[in-house]
Amino acid sequence: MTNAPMDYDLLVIGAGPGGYHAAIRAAQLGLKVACAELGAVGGVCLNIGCIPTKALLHAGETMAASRHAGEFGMNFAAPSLDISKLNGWKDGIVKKLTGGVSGLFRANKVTHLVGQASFVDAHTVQVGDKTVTAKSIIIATGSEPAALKGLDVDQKFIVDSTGALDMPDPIPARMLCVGGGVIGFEFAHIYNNLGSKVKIIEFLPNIIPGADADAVKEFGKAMSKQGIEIVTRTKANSAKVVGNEVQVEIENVETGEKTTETFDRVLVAVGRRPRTHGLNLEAAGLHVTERGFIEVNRKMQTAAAHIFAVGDVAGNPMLAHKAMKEGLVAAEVAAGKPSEQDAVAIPGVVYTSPELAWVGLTEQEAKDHGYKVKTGVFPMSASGRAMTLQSTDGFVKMVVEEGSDLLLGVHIVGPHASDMLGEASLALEMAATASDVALTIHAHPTLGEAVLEAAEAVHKQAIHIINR
Amino acid sequence: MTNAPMDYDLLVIGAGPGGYHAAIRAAQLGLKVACAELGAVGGVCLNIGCIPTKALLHAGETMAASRHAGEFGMNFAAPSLDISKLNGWKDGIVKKLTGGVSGLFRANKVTHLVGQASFVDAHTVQVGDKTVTAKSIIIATGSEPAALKGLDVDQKFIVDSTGALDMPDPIPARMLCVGGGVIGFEFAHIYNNLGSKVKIIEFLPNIIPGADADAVKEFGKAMSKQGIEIVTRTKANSAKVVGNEVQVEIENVETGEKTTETFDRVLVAVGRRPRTHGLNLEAAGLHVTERGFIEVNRKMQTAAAHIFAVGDVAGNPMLAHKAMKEGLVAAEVAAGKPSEQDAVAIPGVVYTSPELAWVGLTEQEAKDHGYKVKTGVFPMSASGRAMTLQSTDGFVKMVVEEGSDLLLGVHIVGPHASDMLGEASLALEMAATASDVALTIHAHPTLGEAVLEAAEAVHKQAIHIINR
Amino acid sequence: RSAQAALPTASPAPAVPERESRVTGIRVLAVPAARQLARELGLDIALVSGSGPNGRVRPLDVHQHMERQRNGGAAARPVAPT
Ligand SMILES: Cc1cc2nc3c(=O)[nH]c(=O)nc-3n(C[C@H](O)[C@H](O)[C@H](O)COP(=O)(O)OP(=O)(O)OC[C@H]3O[C@@H](n4cnc5c(N)ncnc54)[C@H](O)[C@@H]3O)c2cc1C
Ligand SMILES: Cc1cc2nc3c(=O)[nH]c(=O)nc-3n(C[C@H](O)[C@H](O)[C@H](O)COP(=O)(O)OP(=O)(O)OC[C@H]3O[C@@H](n4cnc5c(N)ncnc54)[C@H](O)[C@@H]3O)c2cc1C
Repeated sequence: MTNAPMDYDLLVIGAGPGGYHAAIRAAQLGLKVACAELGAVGGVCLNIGCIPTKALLHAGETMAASRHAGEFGMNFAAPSLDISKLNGWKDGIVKKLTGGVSGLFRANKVTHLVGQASFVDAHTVQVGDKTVTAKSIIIATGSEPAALKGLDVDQKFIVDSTGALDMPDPIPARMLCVGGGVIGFEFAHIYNNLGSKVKIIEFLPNIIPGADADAVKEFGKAMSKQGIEIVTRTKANSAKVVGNEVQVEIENVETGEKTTETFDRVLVAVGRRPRTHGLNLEAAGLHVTERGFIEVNRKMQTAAAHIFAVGDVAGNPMLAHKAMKEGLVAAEVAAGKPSEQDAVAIPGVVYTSPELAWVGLTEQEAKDHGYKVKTGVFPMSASGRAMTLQSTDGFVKMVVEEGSDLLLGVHIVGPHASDMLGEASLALEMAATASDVALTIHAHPTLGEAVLEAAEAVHKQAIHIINR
Repeated sequence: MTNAPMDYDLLVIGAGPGGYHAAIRAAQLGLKVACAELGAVGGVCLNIGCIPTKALLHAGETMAASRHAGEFGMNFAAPSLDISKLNGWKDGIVKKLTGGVSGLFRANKVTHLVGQASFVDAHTVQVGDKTVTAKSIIIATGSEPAALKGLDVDQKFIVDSTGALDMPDPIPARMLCVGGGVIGFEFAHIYNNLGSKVKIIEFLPNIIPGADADAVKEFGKAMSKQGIEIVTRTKANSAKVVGNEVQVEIENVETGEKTTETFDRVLVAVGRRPRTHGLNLEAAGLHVTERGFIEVNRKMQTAAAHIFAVGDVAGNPMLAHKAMKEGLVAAEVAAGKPSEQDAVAIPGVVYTSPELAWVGLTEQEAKDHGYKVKTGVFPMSASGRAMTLQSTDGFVKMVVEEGSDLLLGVHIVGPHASDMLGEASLALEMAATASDVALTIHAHPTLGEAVLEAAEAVHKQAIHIINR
Repeated sequence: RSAQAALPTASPAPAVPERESRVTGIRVLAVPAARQLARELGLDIALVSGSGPNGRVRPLDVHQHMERQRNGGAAARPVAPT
């Protein structure tokens, strides 16, 4: 590094949600910003993650809704399904959003550098065949799917989440999802609604690790009811494509019993790992942890104070909104602001129908933290609005500190659960009590009344259930 | 009145949302409670209001969704529609909910007295052929549709909101809604989705009185786009049933121009008036205001401190959640608690698709109150989640006090807008600032991100739009 | 994880600040805007006593804390400065 003026105030590496939020916020704050991206702007989230899955989920749910319409006398024949149009529609939304990010880069005067970024020294980065210098650097290189030994992804018969987004024609009759986490369940739901017979296998004793045990149980019940077969304490040892089928050896990890089952498509969704290969971190004096993450403090600074890391590469949970928040914080700190990632709670969502959505501590986590815990539960089956939406599976569960009445966590299974997270998240950040929620008028008839009633239930004063 | 012990600690008159909430809460607090109801428990809201409309709205939206599914290659033929099954399904939900209220009365030991209640003196009420005494009395007798001169409701061709709930077979080809308020628009949306050609006429210059002007404009645009014809400054002078048709004289109140148009069904939805007839209020020393309401203080007490009035009969806005809140307050005060109706904000919703939902002050109201106002607007067309839901009309508009950053009002047009009210209402009740909302992590991709972005837009720091 | 980090751990659960601001809890009970304001003023939010339920700190409490400090710190809480 010389004493020559730097090319940029800030170089962001990676244009996923973490990176593009950082780049745009830094530009808003007056910095001269470049963003290096080797692939498409928008990262995993816009291109092959959050967005295309939600598009397919909507299509699947429209199919399911047409089936349930018979209950109120609206009888649909099975629709014809133009799979290439479905894929095209999904891709169109992705294109609109990534095009939007490019437009925002231009409008905010963020220079988009095309190519793989690799550190030369702590202020110098090679991007493709260019070398650029920057006062601050934000690493936002995200993550990639973890591989599973014995299951070689061919993106046709054996797919990862990226391959699974390309809906095949015809829809596979038998689908196996290896991994009962968020991604596994979203795809299971999509394929199940579009006509596949779906089985999910999960190594751990519980699906959706990290979510509240009661909520997970309720969620699993709802998914099973829809025809998804869920098996825990089970793993896939190998998968072999034979003709147009996949033969999978499945093992019960408790009994050691092995069976071979045949599927038309197999999804491997067993987690993601941080992506730092090719970055040449050592040249900047940086290292990764045992699990491959780049360590940061609350200001998102790495061991080198002018280099930041945000998003999936900076640690769990690997979620887009965490990446966004961290991107904003890093950009603000780089611009001299006193920002910190001080979020009380990072929400999680499974965007199925019903949705599973939560924020804050699970009941068990709250107990583990030493809180004396009270809970309040209100079932969706007692919600008038849920009845009119034909979606009465689920509940709202509130975890509250006894005595102080402080809200610690909110766990929702139900229609539009993710929309109710707004209130729950704000309540946690504002250090609200259950009474604050219970005393707030909630419009009738809305699903949000279930949040109100769960808060009332904490005090044994819910109206629409018998409080015990 | 004698000095004999009273029959009840509390008598509630009317088992609508105001009344049944009051009765149950009072019982929870240990009072001996009776509730007099001349009709069905649940009142207007459960039987002929909030709930059955939402059921029909869901049916209509399912129809609309099937039409839009072609965009992603899912092609549905027009479904067959069994109207009696549709009506039956809707009635089934009503029955489940009203049965639920009866069950809650039993579980909470609330005595249900059947019959019309009429005051004998300030502590004595005749209910049917029984006379009962009570220490406290809550009047929750609700409201009924206002009539319109020249349009005689026959509940077949010319209907009020109750008649409109009975879907006719076939669906009327041409429908007129007289009155462009919430009820008019909800029915317009139902009938339009189910195949009617719908026209709405409104006397005032604006539809949905009380809502924010920008939001109303955006909402009206969305409704027009769906094929609903909206005409303001227009009134219906008369309607005449001729054969199976209704001939309506419509007058432009600005030009005085009159035309006669023909419809298959005409809905009169020009407001509601408080219901006190038959109550014999004078015997309790009570009177109604010029507009027919019973005046109350913040403890919901009438001129007689032991007699309360709640819900539609106690004043505007005539909304179920206002009635519920007031019912709880009155019950708590009757039980000796220091409760007050101190809500900062009472939300309003039009449950169409997109929905219009708001809480707090409109921009104009805020200015009229003397606030120096800043606003932040984020369009649904920039929301990834809205795109995946095929519902990008609308926006979130935040009204904020300049300087203090205090949130004053939130106005939403968009999918699931009513679900986002939870956060907005809590924010207002907790005296949150726009920064509080902007600093709270909102899950991605959710519609709630539009709330976050509107808060950021107040500070010209929204990410997904160009801030000006 | 680095010692000073108080970042999300393995699951989407809240970050848990290591320092305790009050006996019954492990969170700093302050609204987001107050936390931001304290940082802008170079103040440790944990030292500000809040006027809300459970000692919840709002921006006004932060301003009042600064005011008290300017007036000689007489009314400041007896907490050792960091
Ligand atoms: C199927 C699926 C569904 C998901 N759904 C959701 C959801 O609904 N909600 C949610 O919150 N999260 C979801 N996620 C997770 C979410 O996508 C990630 O948390 C998010 O994308 C992380 O953002 P990021 O900015 O850290 O990294 P990424 O989005 O991974 O972006 C990193 C970018 O950096 C680029 N890059 C990497 N290395 C270099 C280099 N050396 N030089 C230049 N560029 C480089 C990459 O090309 C990429 O574009 C989902 C993930 C998947 C796979
Ligand atoms: C079509 C329609 C849709 C609506 N949709 C919504 C909505 O989505 N959201 C919303 O918030 N509001 C909605 N409303 C308004 C809502 O229904 C009312 O605000 C609410 O019902 C008021 O509750 P209440 O308890 O004050 O009175 P009511 O619900 O009117 O109940 C009063 C009860 O008292 C009984 N009664 C009256 N006089 C006597 C007497 N003398 N003796 C014994 N019993 C008596 C009546 O029989 C009735 O059961 C809607 C209204 C209509 C008409």
